Amino acid sequence: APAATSTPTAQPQPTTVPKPTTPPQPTTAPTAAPIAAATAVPTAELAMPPFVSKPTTHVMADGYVCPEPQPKVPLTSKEVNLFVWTEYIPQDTLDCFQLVYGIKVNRDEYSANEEMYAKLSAGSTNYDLVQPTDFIVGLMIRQGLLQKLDKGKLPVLSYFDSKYLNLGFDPNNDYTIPYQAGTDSIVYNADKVKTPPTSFADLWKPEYAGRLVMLDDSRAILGATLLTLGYDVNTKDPAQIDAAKTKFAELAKGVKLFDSDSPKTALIAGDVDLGITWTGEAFLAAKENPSIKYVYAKEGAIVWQDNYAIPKSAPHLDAAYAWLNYSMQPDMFWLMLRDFPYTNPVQGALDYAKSDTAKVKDADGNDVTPADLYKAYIDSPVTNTPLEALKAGHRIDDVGDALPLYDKAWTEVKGQ
Amino acid sequence: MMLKRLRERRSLQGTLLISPALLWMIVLLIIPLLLVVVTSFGGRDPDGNVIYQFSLDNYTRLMGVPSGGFDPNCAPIAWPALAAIIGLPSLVGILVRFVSRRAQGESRSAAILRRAFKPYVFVAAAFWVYVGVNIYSACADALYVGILGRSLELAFWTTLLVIALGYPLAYFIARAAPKRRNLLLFLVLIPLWTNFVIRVYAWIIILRESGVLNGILATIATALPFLGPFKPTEILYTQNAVLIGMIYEFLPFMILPMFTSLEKIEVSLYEAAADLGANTLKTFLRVTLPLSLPGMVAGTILVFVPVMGTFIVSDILGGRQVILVGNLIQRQFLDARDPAFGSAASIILMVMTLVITIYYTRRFGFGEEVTAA
Amino acid sequence: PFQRAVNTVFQNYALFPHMTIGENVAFGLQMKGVSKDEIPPRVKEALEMVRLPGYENRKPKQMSGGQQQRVALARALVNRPEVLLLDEPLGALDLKLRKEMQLELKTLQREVGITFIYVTHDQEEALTMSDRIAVMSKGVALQVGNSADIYERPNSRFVADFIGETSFMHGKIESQQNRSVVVALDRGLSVRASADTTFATGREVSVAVRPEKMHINAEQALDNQLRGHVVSVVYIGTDTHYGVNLSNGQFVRVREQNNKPDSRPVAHEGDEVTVSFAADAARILTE
Amino acid sequence: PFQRAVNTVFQNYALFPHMTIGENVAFGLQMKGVSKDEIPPRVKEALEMVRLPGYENRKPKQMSGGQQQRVALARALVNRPEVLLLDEPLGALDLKLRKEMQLELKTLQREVGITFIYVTHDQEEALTMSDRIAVMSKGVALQVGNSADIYERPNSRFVADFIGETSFMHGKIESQQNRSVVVALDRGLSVRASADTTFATGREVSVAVRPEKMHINAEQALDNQLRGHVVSVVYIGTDTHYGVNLSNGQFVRVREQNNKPDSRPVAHEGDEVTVSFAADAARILTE
Amino acid sequence: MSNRRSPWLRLFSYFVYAFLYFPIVVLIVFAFNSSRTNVTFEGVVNIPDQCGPFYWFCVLFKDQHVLEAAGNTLKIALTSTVVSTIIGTMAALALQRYTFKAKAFSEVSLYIPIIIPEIVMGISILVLFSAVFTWLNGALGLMGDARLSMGLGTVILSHIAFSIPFVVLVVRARLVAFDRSVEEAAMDLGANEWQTFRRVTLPLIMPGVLSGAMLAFTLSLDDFIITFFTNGPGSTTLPIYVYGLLRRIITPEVNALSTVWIVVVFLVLLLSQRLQRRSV
Ligand SMILES: Nc1ncnc2c1ncn2[C@@H]1O[C@H](COP(=O)(O)OP(=O)(O)OP(=O)(O)O)[C@@H](O)[C@H]1O
Ligand SMILES: Nc1ncnc2c1ncn2[C@@H]1O[C@H](COP(=O)(O)OP(=O)(O)OP(=O)(O)O)[C@@H](O)[C@H]1O
Ligand SMILES: [Mg+2]
Ligand SMILES: [Mg+2]
Repeated sequence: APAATSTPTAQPQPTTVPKPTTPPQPTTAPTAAPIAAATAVPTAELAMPPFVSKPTTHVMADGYVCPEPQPKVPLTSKEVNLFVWTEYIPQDTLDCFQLVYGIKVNRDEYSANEEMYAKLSAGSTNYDLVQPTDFIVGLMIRQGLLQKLDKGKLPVLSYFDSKYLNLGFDPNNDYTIPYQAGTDSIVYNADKVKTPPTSFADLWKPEYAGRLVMLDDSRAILGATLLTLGYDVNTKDPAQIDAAKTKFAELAKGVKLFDSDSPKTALIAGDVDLGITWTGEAFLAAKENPSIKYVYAKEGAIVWQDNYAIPKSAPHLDAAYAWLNYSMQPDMFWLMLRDFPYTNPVQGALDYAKSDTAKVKDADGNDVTPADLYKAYIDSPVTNTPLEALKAGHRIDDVGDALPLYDKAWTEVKGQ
Repeated sequence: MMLKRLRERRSLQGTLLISPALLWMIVLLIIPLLLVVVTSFGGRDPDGNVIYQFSLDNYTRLMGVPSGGFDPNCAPIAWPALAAIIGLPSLVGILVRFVSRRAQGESRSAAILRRAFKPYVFVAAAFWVYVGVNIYSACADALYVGILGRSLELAFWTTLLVIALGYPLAYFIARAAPKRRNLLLFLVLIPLWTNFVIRVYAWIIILRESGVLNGILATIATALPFLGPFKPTEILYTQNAVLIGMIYEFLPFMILPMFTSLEKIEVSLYEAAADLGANTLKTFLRVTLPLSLPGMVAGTILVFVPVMGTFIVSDILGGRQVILVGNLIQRQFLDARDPAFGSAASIILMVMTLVITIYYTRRFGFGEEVTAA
Repeated sequence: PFQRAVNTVFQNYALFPHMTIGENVAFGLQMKGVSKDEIPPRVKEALEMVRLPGYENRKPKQMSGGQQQRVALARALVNRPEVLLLDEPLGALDLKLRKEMQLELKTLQREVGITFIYVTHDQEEALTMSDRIAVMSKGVALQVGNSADIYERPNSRFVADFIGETSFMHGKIESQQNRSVVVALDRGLSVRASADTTFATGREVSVAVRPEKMHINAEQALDNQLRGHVVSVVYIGTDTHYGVNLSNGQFVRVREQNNKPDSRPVAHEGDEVTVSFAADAARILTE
Repeated sequence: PFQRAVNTVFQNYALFPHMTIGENVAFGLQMKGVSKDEIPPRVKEALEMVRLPGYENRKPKQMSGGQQQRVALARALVNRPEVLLLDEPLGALDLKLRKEMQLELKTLQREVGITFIYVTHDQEEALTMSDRIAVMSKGVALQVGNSADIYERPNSRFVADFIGETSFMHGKIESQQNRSVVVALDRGLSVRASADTTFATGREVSVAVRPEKMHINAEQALDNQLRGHVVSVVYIGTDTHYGVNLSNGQFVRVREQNNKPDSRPVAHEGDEVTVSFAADAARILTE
Repeated sequence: MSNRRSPWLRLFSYFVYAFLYFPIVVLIVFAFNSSRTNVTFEGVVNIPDQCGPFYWFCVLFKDQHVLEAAGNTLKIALTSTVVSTIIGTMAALALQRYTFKAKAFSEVSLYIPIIIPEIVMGISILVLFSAVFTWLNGALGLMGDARLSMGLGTVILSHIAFSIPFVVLVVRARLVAFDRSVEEAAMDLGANEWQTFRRVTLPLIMPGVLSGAMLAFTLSLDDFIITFFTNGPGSTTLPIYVYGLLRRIITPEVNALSTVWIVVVFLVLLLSQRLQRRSV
């Protein structure tokens, strides 16, 4: 059982989190208009209700004890269809939900927002929950793909850190609730890169040519390029996009790999030495090789947030709400710190983890406690994005008609 | 009377037998293809939905027609002029050929003239192509045509290398003792049964800089120091990696039909060729090769067509930098959310493969060897 | 295939199916490096020789079996070999066509004057076609000679049996006076035969007689006259075949030519008949 | 195939390759709905009839051509048809086997007493096997009769030519006295022939003579004696075939049986010979 | 003709076999890797109380998701193989034996899938399904679970579509060489048309039908592109799943999966060969 029982003394540090050698120096780029989280000021600071975990009798193989859902609602549905990112939900969460509620969880996975959007907009899907990233949320709302959330059925919302709520892409969280957040910025291998880059612009230095990895994401990378030119990441101006294309073309010659799936692999393998990736990848890469560092670019990193949303045609609404409440319940959601350590928006989960010392096994079979995980998380500027970095960040948004321009520019540069 | 009734009955039976397959093809092939054709003339709204209309924009964009039309001064006038001047004499060759063909048998001098001009025509043609490409890339937006060209090139090399690797093996198997033949063929099939994606993944492990290949090479280099210092090869995330992956994926599809063709050749034909004084090489060129052509044609289609359309190999092994038509199309349906443009690209791709395969099968004949096993 | 100028006509022709007839015939010449100008006339000549002029542009599949056979022949002949080996060249043809082709081949051989070595299982074909025959069994040539030598004077049971039909009668040498031998068969019968060699008295031998050299109820008195009864009568038009069980139980075949106007069988099943043959028609074989 | 109890033995046997011999033979019975207990003994009996007892579990591929032929026979016979249609049943066998099977079939037919309708292209086979022969051309039965009727008294050129070899001589009727007819050939030759009907003088006819009924340099004086010279001599063991050009240029074939001890051809190419035959051996055919 | 083979040919052939099997050996070896990122081989994994060197195999057999994907793959492959084999065999019979009005059209439409790129087919089927389903759901007012949606059904339908032409091709090749006189013989012995087909024709073309089925099965098992465009909830197949993993984090579990797969396939193929040999 969590909290109460275990008394850890000297536990091994399983996740060695590198202390950043260069502390992030967030500087707001003068011309860019940051649309950071902080600008959307929460309407009211709600006092977080106290949370007391109640164990069930279900114990997982790794030692995790399934908590009791709070509240536990009776379900009529027999199953729930998740359409989520590949490898983004702890196995324990899935197992516990199925055991506690006795219904089947069907999980389909996607590895790109566009894939999810294409499937959903083609209609004829029976998904109950999807995980869209911020920039595509607006589009999905406009296309009528999502349904309004009934916040009365979402008590879990009270445990969320308000800085992740009410953001520009869904101002009142009518359609989405946050899942995980993160940034895209610069990563480098300190063993191999002698002069660490501090800004996106630095990546153009000839010494880095041939050693770069970039996300295969036209909006993020062209966005970063736009930032170096002093333009907005969401510009629709063909001239600006063209300029970014020309500028990026210089960089592209030195890019060895475009990979928005698992860039860390190439970093760890030594195929590439630096580039632009997102937080989670950097964190995991650092776990394998502590020399891999993450830097918030001077221009301001690209910030993003993955969210849960319910498709319009979801057939199992009761189960979908039950899933949201249970899977993000504080004594459940701290599992993310162990399994998928991105920026965690559930303050309740962090608070819970801080003081829990029940031992569970991590993926490598080592014993860890939530408290260790919490410490590692809080101490890492990679996962626990500094507020300044968040403020200076730029959020990608849908650009409508200009999207083909981005795509063409992207194809053109890569296809040369 | 009875015969007519019988014929009608047989016609009815035939129709009944074919109809499930035909229905399937109409519903899941013909209609979808028509939908794609219709979509390809459409447009895109800001949210990426298809606007059904009739416009050739997608096609002109694919062909690289600049949005404002061609700039008349885009290419220096000197090029076409030069091309004309260089090409002019080769017209003589063509003319002679034309006239002599008309005249049913040519005079000796005409023949000499024609032969003399033959190499020249080739040179001129090469030059024309060169000039054409230059003018095109100067005046038009060569991006998409370039991608098509690259896909064609890759498909060409893949097919060629797959033949080069597959032919000897197919020959080897076809000439093996009948008992071993099954086993040998079976061994070719097994990799096919693993899984397309997993096979590509295996090549990542092999080809990466710290991968198995470099590991082996490094071991060799250490064992044989006189070869000089070892420098790891960098193959992964290059066009060569894609080529290797494609060859690996599609090699069995070439071997199987080619084996079927080669196995059918009777041994007595080799004996006859030897009896008539042909050596091994000549027997191969004059007997084996032509007789195995149908299998090669079938294999080529089974390799060329999927290579033209696939996007996974280039995705995974090409580091997302090797963009083929398949990738282009896939991006339009996903990342760029421009299904109309993607449809147009699909149509172009389909027409291109159709034209090439039809020409190819007409030229070399198409046997039943498409499949073996 | 080797250095000698030998060419082969294969058992199943082995024509190259992807080449035209012209190309097939030209193949050997091309391999020999005959100059390009010389090839077409020689191909034409060869095809005329086998009576297929103008067939240059056909494909083998478009020709009948007999025509294919002739193409195979032309393909071999065009190289002007010293020896032509024909391996059962007519084996795959039907009876009628085979008969025709036999004659054609023979005529052709006379024309071109090349030595033909002709392999066949069909003894009638062997007799029809050859100047000299070698009868081979298990890799050994048992007898070599012209058709009549082989047929009329086989030197062994195998040859007698393999080439043509033979009635064998088993017995022991009873006595011999110069060429005239008396052989005692079972149950008191005895036959008179001729022999070139001397046999020990009592030796076990076979007396071999060709069916057509035996006669049923012959008018002339021949050396041997054996009683028997007819067990089968088969009328085949040109001849009538009789199967006769001799009085000692020995079975013999008799073949009478129907050389009379409106010949009908002279005996019927169950009839008692006299089978007669000359002593010179009977050969004594020891193995 | 239709309601009558007819079964067929197919040209190439058409055995079911995926079934055992037993299953092949049982097939017809199963289709007829014969009770399960009855089938095995009947299959056994049929196989014994064709002398293949105990072969039930073999596959057709494991049997020789002759054995397959007999299985095809058993498969048809087991149904006890009223009529058995045999469509060139021996066409695919080689010469030696064919001869053997002919005899077996004939014996079997006697045993089972079913009417066999036997289709063949091989005239010798037709003559050998049949009680009655129908010669068909283009769907019309030209002549029906027993072997000797057909062979000795063909009623048309087609029959004479198709069944056995015939030498035809063209000419016109010169005179007729009862059955004796004189036909004038080209260039002053004339032959005597027999006829059952009366012909108008001057009518164009063919005189047909079987080669074995012609003789070279015969000792007896026959009705017709024609001079000619030999153009080909083919020794085939039992017989010798001569091709003779008569003095008027007409070509005739002569077949002499080698029924003398050590028979050798009596004439050679280029020899002047007399070809003789009885008037009764010559038939007059108008079409 | 074994004497015709030169040692060079033999050597080259072994080289090609090595090329074919090298990646597979690598895949298998890396299934025992102790590094979970599976970038380089860092020694054989050995966790004593968790299956020792077979750690990743244990992980695999506990992974519900992978097993489900494997199950889906088999379900799809088996269903589409059975259906396409039946339909394809019927079509082959029709094309080879009968004349009917739509013959030329049928020939062409059965030829197209072989020569058009899969991606075109996949996309066009996606376009069709979404159009039809949207329309039908609207027209029939379907709600909730009753709504028509992409899923196992659509994947199977599409797999059948691309398998049929290959089955037709293979079965026709067999029919060309078919000696029809055995059918006549069966009719002569009193079998009706259906009995003739059941007892004679079908068993005889069975090898062709089986190799057609084998091909259909292989194609379905291996298919990524068309599945990618036509799948929906609960129809993730192995190729799709592995592709997803490949794009996120891939562990030696995937290698363990491939190893198990290869071993199973090998055994199944071996068994089927044995059975075939026995039946011939
Ligand atoms: N030197 C050899 N070593 C081993 N096997 C041989 C050899 N020569 C022939 N054979 C085998 O013997 C069999 C008969 O060979 P071959 O073709 O020479 O027979 P054949 O006498 O021509 O028969 P046929 O007259 O029916 O054509 C063949 O199956 C062949 O495999
Ligand atoms: N009723 C018919 N209508 C059209 N074609 C026919 C008919 N009957 C037969 N044929 C054709 O005529 C050809 C010969 O037919 P069939 O098999 O009956 O010949 P056959 O007399 O048995 O020849 P063979 O003696 O060589 O076996 C075949 O190619 C067949 O297609
Ligand atoms: Mg031989
Ligand atoms: Mg017939």
